[in-house]
Formats: sequence, C-alpha cells, structure tokens
Amino acid sequence: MSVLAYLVAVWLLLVGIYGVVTSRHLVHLVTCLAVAQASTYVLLLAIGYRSGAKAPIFGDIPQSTPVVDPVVQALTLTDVVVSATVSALLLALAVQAHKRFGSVDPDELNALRG
Amino acid sequence: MALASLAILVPLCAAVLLAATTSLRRRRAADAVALGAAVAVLGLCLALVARSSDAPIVAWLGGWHPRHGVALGIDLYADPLAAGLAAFAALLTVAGLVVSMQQVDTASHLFHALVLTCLAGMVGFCLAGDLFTIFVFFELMGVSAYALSGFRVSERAPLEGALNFAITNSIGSLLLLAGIGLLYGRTGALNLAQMGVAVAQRPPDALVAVAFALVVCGFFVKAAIVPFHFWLADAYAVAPTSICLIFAGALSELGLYGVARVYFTVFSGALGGHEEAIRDVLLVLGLLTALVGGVMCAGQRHLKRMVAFATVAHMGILLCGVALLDSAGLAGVAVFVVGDGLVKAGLFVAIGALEDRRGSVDEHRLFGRGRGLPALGALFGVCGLALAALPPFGPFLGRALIEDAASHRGLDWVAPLLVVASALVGGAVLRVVRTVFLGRGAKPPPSRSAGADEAGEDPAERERPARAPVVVAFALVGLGLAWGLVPGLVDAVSGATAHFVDRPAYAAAVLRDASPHVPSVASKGPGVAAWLYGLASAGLAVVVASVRTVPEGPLRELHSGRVGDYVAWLATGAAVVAGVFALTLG
Amino acid sequence: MTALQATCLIAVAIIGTLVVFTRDPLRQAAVAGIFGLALSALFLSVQAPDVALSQITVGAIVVPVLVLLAMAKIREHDR
Amino acid sequence: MSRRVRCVLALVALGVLGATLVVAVGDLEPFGQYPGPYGDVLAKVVPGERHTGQLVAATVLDYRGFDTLGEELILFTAACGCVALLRLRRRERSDEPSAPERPAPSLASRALGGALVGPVLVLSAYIVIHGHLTPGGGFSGGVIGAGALLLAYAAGQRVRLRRVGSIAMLEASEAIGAGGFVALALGGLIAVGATLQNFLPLGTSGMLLSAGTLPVGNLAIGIEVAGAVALIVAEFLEQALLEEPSE
Repeated sequence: MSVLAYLVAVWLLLVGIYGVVTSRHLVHLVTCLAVAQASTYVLLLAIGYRSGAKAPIFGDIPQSTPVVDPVVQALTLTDVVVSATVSALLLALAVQAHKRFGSVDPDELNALRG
Repeated sequence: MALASLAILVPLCAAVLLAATTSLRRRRAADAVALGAAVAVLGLCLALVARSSDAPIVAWLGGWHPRHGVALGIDLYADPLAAGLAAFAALLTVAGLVVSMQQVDTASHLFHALVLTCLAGMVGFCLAGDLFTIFVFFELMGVSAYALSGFRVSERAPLEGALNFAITNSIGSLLLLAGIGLLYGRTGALNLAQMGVAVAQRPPDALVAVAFALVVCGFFVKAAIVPFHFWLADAYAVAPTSICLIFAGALSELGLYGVARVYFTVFSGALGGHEEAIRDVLLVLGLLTALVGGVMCAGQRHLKRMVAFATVAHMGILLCGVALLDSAGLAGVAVFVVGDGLVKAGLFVAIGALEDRRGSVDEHRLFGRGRGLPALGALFGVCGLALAALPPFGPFLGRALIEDAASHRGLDWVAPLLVVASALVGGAVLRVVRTVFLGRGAKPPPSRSAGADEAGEDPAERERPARAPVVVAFALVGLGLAWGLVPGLVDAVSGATAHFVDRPAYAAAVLRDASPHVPSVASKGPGVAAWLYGLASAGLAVVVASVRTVPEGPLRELHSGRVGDYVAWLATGAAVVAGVFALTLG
Repeated sequence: MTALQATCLIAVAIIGTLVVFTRDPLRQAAVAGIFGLALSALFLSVQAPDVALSQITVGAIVVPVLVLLAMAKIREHDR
Repeated sequence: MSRRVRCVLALVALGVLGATLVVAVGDLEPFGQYPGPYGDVLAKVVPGERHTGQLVAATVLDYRGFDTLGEELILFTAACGCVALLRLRRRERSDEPSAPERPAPSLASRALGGALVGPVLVLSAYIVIHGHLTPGGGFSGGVIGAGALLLAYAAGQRVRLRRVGSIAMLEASEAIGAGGFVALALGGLIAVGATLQNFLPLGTSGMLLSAGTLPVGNLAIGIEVAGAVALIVAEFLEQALLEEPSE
C-alpha cells in the first residue's frame, strides 16, 4: 500500500503519453497531455505527505502540530498554473490549425516533412 | 548582487510595459523599448561576467540565507560561464530585434513582449541556483518560444511546427519535473548545492539513477538530441528569421547547459564512480546526433531547414564535449557554442535577406538566381567553411578543444566522426553557394515543392529590401570568425569551466558563504592533430558540396512531421536512457 | 494511508484512464472535468487545500471551458 | 512510420519506462513519511518571521517567491501568446458580418447573470485578500474573478466582444497585475537591498493587514490572473462566435 500513490502517478504519466501518441484529434491530445501533467501533481503531493499531519496552515491549530510539507504544495500550485497555460496555448494552436488545414487529426497536418 | 536579479527583472518590466500598451500600436516605440531592454540585459550580463571572474556571485532572493546548510529561499548563482551564456543569449536577442525591425510580420507589441519574456527565461535559466527555479524559467522560455514559432498564424507550416514544438517540449518538461520530484523525495531540498550534498551521502540507487535520467531527458528534448530532436527542424524552419537566430544560437544550447549544470552540482558526487557508464551513453547519443543531423542537413533543399539540421548536428558535437564530463571538454563546448552560434545566427539572417530579395528559400527554385548577389554569396561561402571548422575561426577552435579533450581521455575515434558531421554541414552550405550563387551543376527540374510550405515570409510587401539585416549578418559572422582569434580566450574559458565542474567549491559558495576563487588556468591551444582535422573537414566539405545529393536512406521517412511519431521516439529515448542508467548506475 | 486516500487514488487512476480512452473530445471534456474534481478530492485528502482549490478552478472549470470553446469553433467550421 | 508500428513502439517504450519508474519510486520513502528537512524548517520559522500561519502562502509569495514571479510571467506570456495566435487577420475582421443579429438573451438569463456577478466578485475578492490567512489566494481568487468578469459579459450580452476597449482593458489588467508583482520584487531590492524581500510592516499574525508583502503579492496575482484568464477565455469566445468568412 505504501507505494500506491507513487504507482498511480507513474500510471497517469504512462497512460497520458500513450494518449498523446495515439491521439487522432488535437483537442483530445491536449487533454491527454493534461492527464500526464496531473501525474506530477500526484507525485509531488504524495512525496510531501506525512501520515496524520495537518494541512500547513496554522490558524486554527497550534504551532506544535505536525504538518505536511508546504513546499510540495507550493511547487504543485506553480505546476497547475504552468500546465493550464500550456493547454491554453496548445488549444489556440489547434483552433488555428483547424482553420488552415481543415483537420484536427495530427497525422493529417502535412506542411512539414523530411 | 543586484545585477543578477536585475538581468531578469528588466526584460520582464519591459515586456509588461509593452503588453500594457498593445492598443497604442506604436511600432517604433515598441522597437526602442525592446531593444533598450535587451541591450540593458546584455550590459548587466557582461558586468556579471566581469564581476564574477574572480569569485562567483551568489544572490539570495528575499534575503533568505541558508541556515545550518538548509536553503530556505532561492539563490541566483553567477559564475563566468553562466553569466557568459546569459550574455550570449542577450546578444543574439539584440541581433534578432534589430533584424525584426525590418519585418512586416512582426509588427506587434506582443511580438516584442514575447521576445523579452523568452530572454528573461533564458537568463533566469542560466543563473538559477535552484532546481525548481530552473524548471520554471525553462518553461518561461519554452512557452514564449512556442508562441513565437507559431507567430505567423496565417500560414500552415508555422502552426504545425509550433504544435510539434509545444507538445514534444511539454512532455520533456514533464520528465524533468518528474525527475525533480524524485530528487526532492530523496533529498528534501531544491537548492542545487544542498541537493548535491544530500545525494552524495548515500551510495547511488535506482532512484538517483532514474531521476538523473529523467532530468537529462527533459533537457535533451530542448537540446534536440537524437531521438528527442524531431521537432526542432519543424519549429526552427518556420519561425520568423529574427527568432530563428535566437533559437538556433542559444535556446537549444541552454538544454545542454542544463545537463552540465545539474550534473556538476547535484550528481557528480554520487555518480562520480560511474563516470565511464554515463560518458559512454552520452557519447553514443552525441555522435548519433551529430551524424543524423549532418546527413539530414546535407539532404535539405529548404535553406532554413538545412540550418535547423545543422543545429542538430552541432548539438551532437556539443554533447560529445559535455559527455567527457571534465573541464577541458566543457571549455571546448563553451567556445564552440559562441563561435558556432554566431555563425549560424548570421547564416539565418543571410537566408532571410536572400528570401527578401528572391522570394524563396528553396534551393532548387533559387538555382542560379543568386548570381546578382555576390556579397551574400561570399557570406554563405565563409559560413560554410567556418561551419566545416576551417582553422583558425571560432567553430574550429571549439571543436578542436573538444577533440583534444577526447583524445586526452583515449577516445581517439571521436574526432574523425566529428569531422564527418562538420563536413556534411559545411558541405551543404557550400553546395548552396555552388547552385544558388554560382549556378553550377545540373539545373534541377521544376518539381514538387520542398519539405516545408513554400510561402515563406511574404517578400512582395516591400519594393526595396532592407539593408540592415545584411549588415547584422556580416557582423554576426565576423564576430563568430574573430572569436577563434581572441587572445587569452582559451585560458579564461578553461578557468571558468574548471570552476564550473568543482562541486565542493560550488557548495561552499552557496551554503557556507565562502568565495572560492575562479582558478586561472594556463592551457595550450589546439594541437597539431586538431588543426589537421580542421583542414580535413573543410576539404571534405568542399567534396560534399560538389556532390549532387547525399543519400539519406530511410532517415528522411522518420522525420514524418507527425507529432505522434515524435512522441513515440521521445518515449523510446527516455526508456533507453532511464533503463540503461537504472541498470548501470543503480 | 487512509481508506479515503486509497479510494481517491484509485478513482483518479481509473478516471484518468477513462479520459485518455474517451476519444470524442466533447465527451472527453466532461470526463476531464470529473477527473479534475477527483484530483481535487485527492488533494484535500492529503491535506493540500490550497492546491485543491486551484485544481477545482483550473482543472474542473477553466480548461474544460476552453476545450468546449475550441470545439465549438472547430465544429462550426466543419459544418 | 505506420500507426500500428508507432503504437507498438510506444507501448514497448512506455513499458520499459514504466518498469524503471516503478523501481525508482520503490526507493522513495514510503507514502506518509516525508523526510524533510525543507518543509519542516519552514514550518518552524515562518510564523515568527512572516507573522502568518499560512505556510503555503509564505512559501509561494516569499521564500520561493521567485518561482511565483516566473509562474505569473508564464501565465502572462501564455495570455500574450493566445492573443497573438488567435488574433484575427485584418481580412477576417473586416469580413465579419457587419450586423450579426444574434438572438438576444432572455431577460431571465440576463437577470440571473447580473445578480450573480456581485456575489462572485465578492467571493473572489474575499479569497484574494485572505490568501495569507486561509487556503486560496491570488491564483484561485483571480480565476474566480475572471469568472465574474465573464458573467458580467454574458449578462450584458453585447456579443460584439471586440467593442473597442474590453480586450484592451483585460490586457492592461493582466499587465498591471504582472507588473505589480515585478514591482514588488523590485521594491524589496530598492527598499531593503534584496529582490523580493519584505519591506512592509509585518503586523499581528492573523489580522487582515499583516504579513507584510504577502497580501500585496496576492492582490497583484489576483489582478493578473483575473485579467489573463478572462483574456484567454474572451479570445476563445470570440473565435467561437466569429462567423468564418468562406475561404
């Protein structure tokens, strides 16, 4: 059980990348990428977790209480924003690609080859 | 102390200012603000190089100095090598902005803002002393670069190039971040120096080996190392010229800088006993990249794509230098990055100028049409010879130092292979001189359009092509040639790299506030063998230039333009690197 | 590991897989929204309320809305 | 490479990669046993040094504030990038049907939208300004604020989004927010000598006006995020509503 969280993170990474490789629709591809990115959130938060500890916000709890690691949460917050911005940018490209190519199948974009 | 953070904050301020005033549409003002900011960054970085030439500068952001060996905050670490690379990125950005002043398709405040955020990302990436900060600035330059490469949205090729670029590089940063997560789980630290101390406390296991592999693969995607490289030609060949030169001259090189920085601060202690295994893997990948890039380069008729593959080939040569994992190899890499980057940047600008005048970047369509442009033709010729490492110019000096460092380690077989790669690249450029500017050889039949969309940058909008880009091209190439002749260069760079590879000194400077001296090294220049190799590759390049086509075999088919294929290759590369490292290092 | 955490983890793994194998982008946007919610629940269960809040606003709302708008554009164009 | 070959290659590669990753995570500390020291040291020093119990906010905005600066600039860059990529070419815009008589939204939906704007805006502001006390902060609050802006737009339903000004206003707001955070970083440099260092009075822990620069940072982020997210969504919305000229 003690590695379940890590295994879930690994699984999300693999399945997300598999989705990207096999995708036939750019919008679908972007969402698959988001799944792969979610794996890093799970990995980071799992690493910083401490059994029985409280959220790292002393306000309603005394300062001697053990808390989970605030650093991984800060990292994950940054990561969430970065992933979302990349998704937005990719979707913008997908919309334009559809206008120019008339297709959203990544295999049918064929301006570049060789 | 303030210099380092100002070098990052100044371009950000200017970018914000430009974005806030988009609706004003003042082209000249935007040019001036962006150029001013880039010049300021260049000045700040050069000042950093000068200030750090004795001892590195450590700046603790927020004033949070480490306590009891634990870093609470984030530091910026400027040593001559890091600051020098940042200055080089700023120099190319200045050149790019000057070139873009003449282009119609970059007339937007947003373009300038994106160039400046990209610059801030590159400078921050060079100076960051914290692994997660490295990731953040890696992403900042990445996101700016995706948008810039797709900036000409009205054409098809830039869109496809930008998509391939963004998707593959996002997966690269995913691998990098996963590696950072694993390392944080082991060390409970993000500061490079502190991580290095913590990692070295235990014998390396699979966790450290795989984390290293993931970080390296993440950087390899940006550095376009085979088989992570497929996106590069798609993206670089379609971006506006002013952007191409920044990308090809600095952006990819930063990927390898990341590998070296992280290895020599975090891993060299723990994995030092396995240097041989790491060296073998990196050397194989480097040589593969150099040769694949060279063959593909020689097979291109789309000129920008040709230079893009030249970039791939040269990233392979650079990786060979990094793979030696010592100060001498890195000194060669540092010299090569600047010399080669300047020449390639100049070549990109020259191609842009040719396109302005003749409306195409396709070698076959341009056949013989460059006859009226002797200056440009001469410039192409000089670039071709310099890229083929003709002594004594900048690219030669860098490659020679790498070759000497390799043979010093008993790896005498590396140099001949690098000669072949350089000759293919230089030969391809010289062939363009033969066909386009001299009109020699068989005239190609009018055939299908080249690999990428032929539309290119619209030449019809201007009656008189601008002169400024030609001047910039000559200046860049001139600087690249002169780089090899700077007196005392090799000594200065060797001192900087000797400090760069010194992990204990780095840790002492960061965690214990010591100020280790950057050593002064008296090194000898390239040996006789290296001169002969340089002459040989220049001669071989002339031979390659006279051949009609270079057979590429099935290689061309692999560069299919399909992002699914690219990601599959990326996963394969990551699996191989991670698997080999897990088996040999863990 | 608590039962709640284990449940959330398994739910995230299953729904994540479903997201990838839902090939129709519109339906996928809905599944992705649920995936975002499941992730938020997981984050709450590992005592990360800040991240959970960000994840709800971004993963379950903003990105799916962008996907729907992108699809609206693409669909209209197809017609 | 055919799709079939590609699929097989990817499956094999991901299998190998997965196996090595599984081996690697096996060497991590078991779940629930975070070894420290970074987070533990922060938990010890933050309440005294920053007068706040919100460790995550203190980490995000101060101790690792430079990362957040980079993150905000990434968001800013992405918004600029989306505008640049989705911007309409001149031809497209002039071909836009001059009077696209869209069905006016029903009174009920307008009233509902209008009625919601206020509360959502208040919620957003609340989350932003309490960011140094409770979960949430500039980012979550800012996204909700963007929601309020879009609701206001939906309630107004003047579909001509590009009515001069609205996009420019969003652009300015995201730039001002991002600029605010950069200015905060510079402020520390000018006032006390280190980039991002606190230069405001720390106040009493738990009060709304406390923790020095943290609430200011949250406010800047809130404005930036609200502007950037609203801008991105607005650009997509405009794309979706634009009648494509037949090409």
